[in-house]
Amino acid sequence: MLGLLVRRLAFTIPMLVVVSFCVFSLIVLVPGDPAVSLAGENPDPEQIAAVRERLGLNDPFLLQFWHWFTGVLRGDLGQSLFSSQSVAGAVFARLPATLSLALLSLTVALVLGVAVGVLAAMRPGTWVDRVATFAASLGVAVPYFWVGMILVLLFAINLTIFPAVGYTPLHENPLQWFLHLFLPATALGLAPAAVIARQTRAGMTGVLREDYVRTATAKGLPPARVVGKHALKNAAIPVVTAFGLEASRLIGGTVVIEQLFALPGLGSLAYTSVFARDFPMVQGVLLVVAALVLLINLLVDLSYGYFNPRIRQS
Amino acid sequence: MTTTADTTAALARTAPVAPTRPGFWRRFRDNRPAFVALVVLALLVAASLAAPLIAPYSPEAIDVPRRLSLSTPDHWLGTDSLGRDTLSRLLYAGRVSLLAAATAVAIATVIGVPLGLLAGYVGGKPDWVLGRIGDVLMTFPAIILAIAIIAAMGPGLQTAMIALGIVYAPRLFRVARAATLQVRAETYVEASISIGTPAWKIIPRRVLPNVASPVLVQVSVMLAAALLAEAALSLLGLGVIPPTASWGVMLGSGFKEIRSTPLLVFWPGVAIALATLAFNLIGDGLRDALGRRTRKADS
Amino acid sequence: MSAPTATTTLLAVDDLRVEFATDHGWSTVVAGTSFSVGEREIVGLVGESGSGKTVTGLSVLGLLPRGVGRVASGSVTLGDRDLLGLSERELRSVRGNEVAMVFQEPMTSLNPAFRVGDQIAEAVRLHRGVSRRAARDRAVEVLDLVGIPHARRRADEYPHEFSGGMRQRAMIAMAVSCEPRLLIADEPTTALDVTIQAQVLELLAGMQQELGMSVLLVTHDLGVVAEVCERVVVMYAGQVVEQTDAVELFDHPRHPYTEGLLAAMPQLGSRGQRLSSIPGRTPEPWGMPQGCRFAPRCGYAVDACGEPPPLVTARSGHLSRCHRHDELTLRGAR
Amino acid sequence: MNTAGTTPGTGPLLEIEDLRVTFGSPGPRGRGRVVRAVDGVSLQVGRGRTVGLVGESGSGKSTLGRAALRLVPVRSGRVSLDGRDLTALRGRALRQARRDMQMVFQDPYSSLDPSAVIGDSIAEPLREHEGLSRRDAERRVKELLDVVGLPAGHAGRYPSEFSGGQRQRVAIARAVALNPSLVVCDEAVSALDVSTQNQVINLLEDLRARFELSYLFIAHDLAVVRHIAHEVAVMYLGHVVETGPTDRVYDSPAHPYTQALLSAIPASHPRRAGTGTRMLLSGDLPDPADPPPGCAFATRCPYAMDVCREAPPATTPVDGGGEVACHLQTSGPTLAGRTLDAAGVRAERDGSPDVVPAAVRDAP
Repeated sequence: MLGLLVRRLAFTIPMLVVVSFCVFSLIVLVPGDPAVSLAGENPDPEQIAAVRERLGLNDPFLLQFWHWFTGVLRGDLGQSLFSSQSVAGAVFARLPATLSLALLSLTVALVLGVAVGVLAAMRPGTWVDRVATFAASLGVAVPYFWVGMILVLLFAINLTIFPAVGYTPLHENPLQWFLHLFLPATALGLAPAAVIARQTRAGMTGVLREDYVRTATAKGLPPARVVGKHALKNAAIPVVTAFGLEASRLIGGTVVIEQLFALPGLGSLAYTSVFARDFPMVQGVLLVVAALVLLINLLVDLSYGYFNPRIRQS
Repeated sequence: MTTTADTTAALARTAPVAPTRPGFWRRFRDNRPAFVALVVLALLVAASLAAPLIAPYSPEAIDVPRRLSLSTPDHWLGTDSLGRDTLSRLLYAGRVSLLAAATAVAIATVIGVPLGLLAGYVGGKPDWVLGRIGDVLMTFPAIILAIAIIAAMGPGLQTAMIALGIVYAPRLFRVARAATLQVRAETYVEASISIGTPAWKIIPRRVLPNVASPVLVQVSVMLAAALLAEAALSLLGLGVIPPTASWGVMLGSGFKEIRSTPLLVFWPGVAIALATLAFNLIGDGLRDALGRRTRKADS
Repeated sequence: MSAPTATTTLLAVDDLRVEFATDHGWSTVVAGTSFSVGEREIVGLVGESGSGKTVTGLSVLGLLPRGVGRVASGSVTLGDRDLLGLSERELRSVRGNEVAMVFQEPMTSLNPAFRVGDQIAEAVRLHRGVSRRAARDRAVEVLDLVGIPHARRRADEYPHEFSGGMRQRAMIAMAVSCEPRLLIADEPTTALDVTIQAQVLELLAGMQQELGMSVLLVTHDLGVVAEVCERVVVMYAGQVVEQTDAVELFDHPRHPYTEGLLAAMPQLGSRGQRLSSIPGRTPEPWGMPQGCRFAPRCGYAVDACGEPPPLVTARSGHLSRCHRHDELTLRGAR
Repeated sequence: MNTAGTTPGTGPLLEIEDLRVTFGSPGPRGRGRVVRAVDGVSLQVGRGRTVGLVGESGSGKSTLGRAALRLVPVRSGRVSLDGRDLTALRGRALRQARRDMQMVFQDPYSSLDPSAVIGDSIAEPLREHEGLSRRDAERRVKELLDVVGLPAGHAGRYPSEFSGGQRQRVAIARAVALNPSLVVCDEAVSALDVSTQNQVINLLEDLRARFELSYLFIAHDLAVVRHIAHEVAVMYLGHVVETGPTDRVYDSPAHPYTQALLSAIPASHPRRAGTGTRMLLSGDLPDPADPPPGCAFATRCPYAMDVCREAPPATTPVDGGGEVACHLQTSGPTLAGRTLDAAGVRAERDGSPDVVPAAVRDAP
């Protein structure tokens, strides 16, 4: 297992460097002189020159990257163009809300998805299966932001059970934390739950036809043991793969959901920075998000080692 | 019984062949959800295309006195905050949204599929390089990468679609590459090589037809995802720019009035859900209908 | 040859009908199969692909794939209990305990995610209710019994660390771990190389001797039958067409299909001769001939063969499903 | 391109010299696995002859067949067809050389493109090498279907509509379409039921006579090989351990492995079961990435001597034709060049590895 970890890290760390480079290069994509567009409305040449100086745009590109990257290694993501905030400070202030939202909705997705998928796979062709399959099709299709809006309408406006907007940190008031996150996490988690349910059902249906499942049944094991032990562990790999992809998509979805529910997270930071064209801030958010996705991929890869001894040992 | 072999050729000639499997279209049509989805999608597309003919009002005709009205004989689905007819806007928005999704997926297909075929068939260094580029692009959640590209190049429908196309290309690349790898390992490809057929003929004739089904399924599912992404971007004000209507734009402006007129977010949401559901169900239907016939198990 | 020895019957399959879901609805793939396996007897169940032999073997323990195959009628009796009438719970106490199975594909029949020893111990714990440690010791013991070297160490390995032959040995070890009365082996050597096949057949026969169990050996290979079986049941197109003891079958087949199979057996014969074969192919379950199911491929077919023939006693202890069993003189094995 | 001394029309059709094929790479710091699939094999196939290549899975026989057709990369050694060095050919020249050598694959379910009608598959070599028009190709396809005993009208059907035996006939039609001189049959009948198998073998025999084909017939079924092959080569762990005329090899095997293979064939009658000598081999094939240092078979050989575990055996001629690579034949003078039976060496039925044959023990 340790060998696997080392091998995966040997892949992840260079990826981080390349990703950093891509994130930084984004500024090159800006058509024309970025300083002109960044210097605000109707800039005069002095303002532009000031921006150029501040951004270090007069240096060669690779040198600029080097300055930025060594800063990143020290934990310095640069300064916001428009406020006195440091990018790192702003990002880490926003991280807890986004992480809370993501973890809560991923939990919803995993628990609900696997449960529904296993249930459907155990009774193929029955009404349980049909209802589950239909619900999953619907869950994949219905836009998560629309679900968010409808949930706000039903539970926050009409029934006023949950707050419609805002956020309370976990350490201040766990109950309020949960209440504020419940609607957005549900909205964000339903579609991944549906995807995971479909993947679980498909994987389990395939595995349940395998010879070794027949062997387990022929040994006299009860169905719960056959499904829960022998089948599930083998069906897990496509499910965790789907989980990893969904986790990445879900982090993307936080941009919209945080906007709808006025949550002070990374997504809304990205949103405001994009509108303000606050490039250092955009770069910082992108880098942290990419690092999060790489971390999830790393965990998913390590879980392969648990589920498949061949991967662990090779 | 004759056990001499001289008659075997003659008998093999008369031997019955397995009953012909129903054709692709029959199999697809027999899949009720997929078929219904295809009909619904066809209606949606037809209605959007015919918007100038069937829409009762111009999508931008403002009628402030009748703003935020509910369903009335004049405005079947009500009006928005500027008094514009919701039904007319939905129809026109459909054109924008569906076309946007189709453009993004077309860009992704044109980039991803040929490269996937190449990487999967040739292997080696090209495969490694393309694969790593894909990995890097996949490190960013689709919508966030799209936002970043839009941040650099400025908002607008065209930028949004190009951004989405680039973001989705590695996903199609992966599907095409994986399918190609699988087909590449099949004996019939080796048979073609052993015949002396060059790779540039094997790829379109032997590989592409057998890779087409997973790619088509992915395209169908991706159309749904692109539709959602366009809506999300437009909702945030990064995609289609008002006053042009797309379903996402309508959701965004409707959400501002959710306390007074919830119907405004209801209709565009239903339209998006219907279209994505249709794309997904068609994808499922394609997968089932295109899937290989499973080999008959022994006895 | 003598009639089958009057051993006590352990397994009796009577008029078994099995149906499978196909593109053409539910099709009958096993149509009224009857045969028996005596105590301490090795019986071969022989047929080509599509004959229904594997399905018959799976039906005994109710292992037909759910929603795909089902037993329509008939009975399967083990000792004095009707297995088809048992509840799922009662059936579980029979599976792996009184009746064990070994399958064709050693590469896929062991669960790749668990250690070999644990997979064997699982069955022991379940049926013997012994401690984890005792079950493990038993697993090592049976692995040793089937000739796996360094059994204690190998028990901790995963299936992918075993070769094909070793996996089949491990499957046999799992099957015999609870000392079953009956072992159903479904093509246990088909996927193996010839030298490994010889090892595994020798092992199966040895285990049968040592544990005094009965074996139902499902195979398409008459050579395997010749090596180890005492009695043979020949199936064609879902029916038993002939049943007798092995030597009698090879010497004096009473069904044209058996004659064809024997003639087509790979021989170490001389080069240049035409190899014989049975023309045509096995009918599909949804396109069975009205009368004798073999008639369209049979060189001896006459008008009477348009009627389905019954399975009758051609000689003492020798059953045949052929209208002409008493008038034809068929060739046995060379 | 005639680099060898042989000229077209004389000498063996296919000549393989000291061929080596490896898979995998040593990797950084030598931690990778290198499988020596074919390890120094020399073999010849004469014109109009059938050479049977037998061995168990992992012996490298399929790889050898593919390497002979340049379908896998050759590490070293030479393959020549009709005097022409195939190992030197690249790209277009290689593709053109392929018209003389074709292959029939094992699995009739995967060797035909499921998305193309069978007529299209059969026409592929015709279009590629003879540039036939659609219409001419269609006519030839019908003729070929007739040759292999399938209805000419079936050209427009998909592979899924055919049985295994019928598909193998289609694959054979494709292989003989260009009238090649060599056809490599890689386990061409082993996926078929026994009665169908015999039909296909008969067809192959007919075609050999009709089109003057030569076959390299790869199989694990020794009975089939005895029927079809003029000469036999036995492979074990990447090496050819014995070659010779079929009758000589089957009647008096000179290599212990050949003997073990033959003795493992199941009896054809219950009365013969358990009679004769059965040499049960212990254990499995060694890891081909880590072969034993001396003779590859030494780990399982009941006659293994010290020398067998140290040095690879040299090849010596055998009485009655062919060659064998076994230390018994070189270190034991009483045995040299004779078969195991003739030398009175018999393994016991339990095949105890401790059995040392008298002939060997007495050798100086």
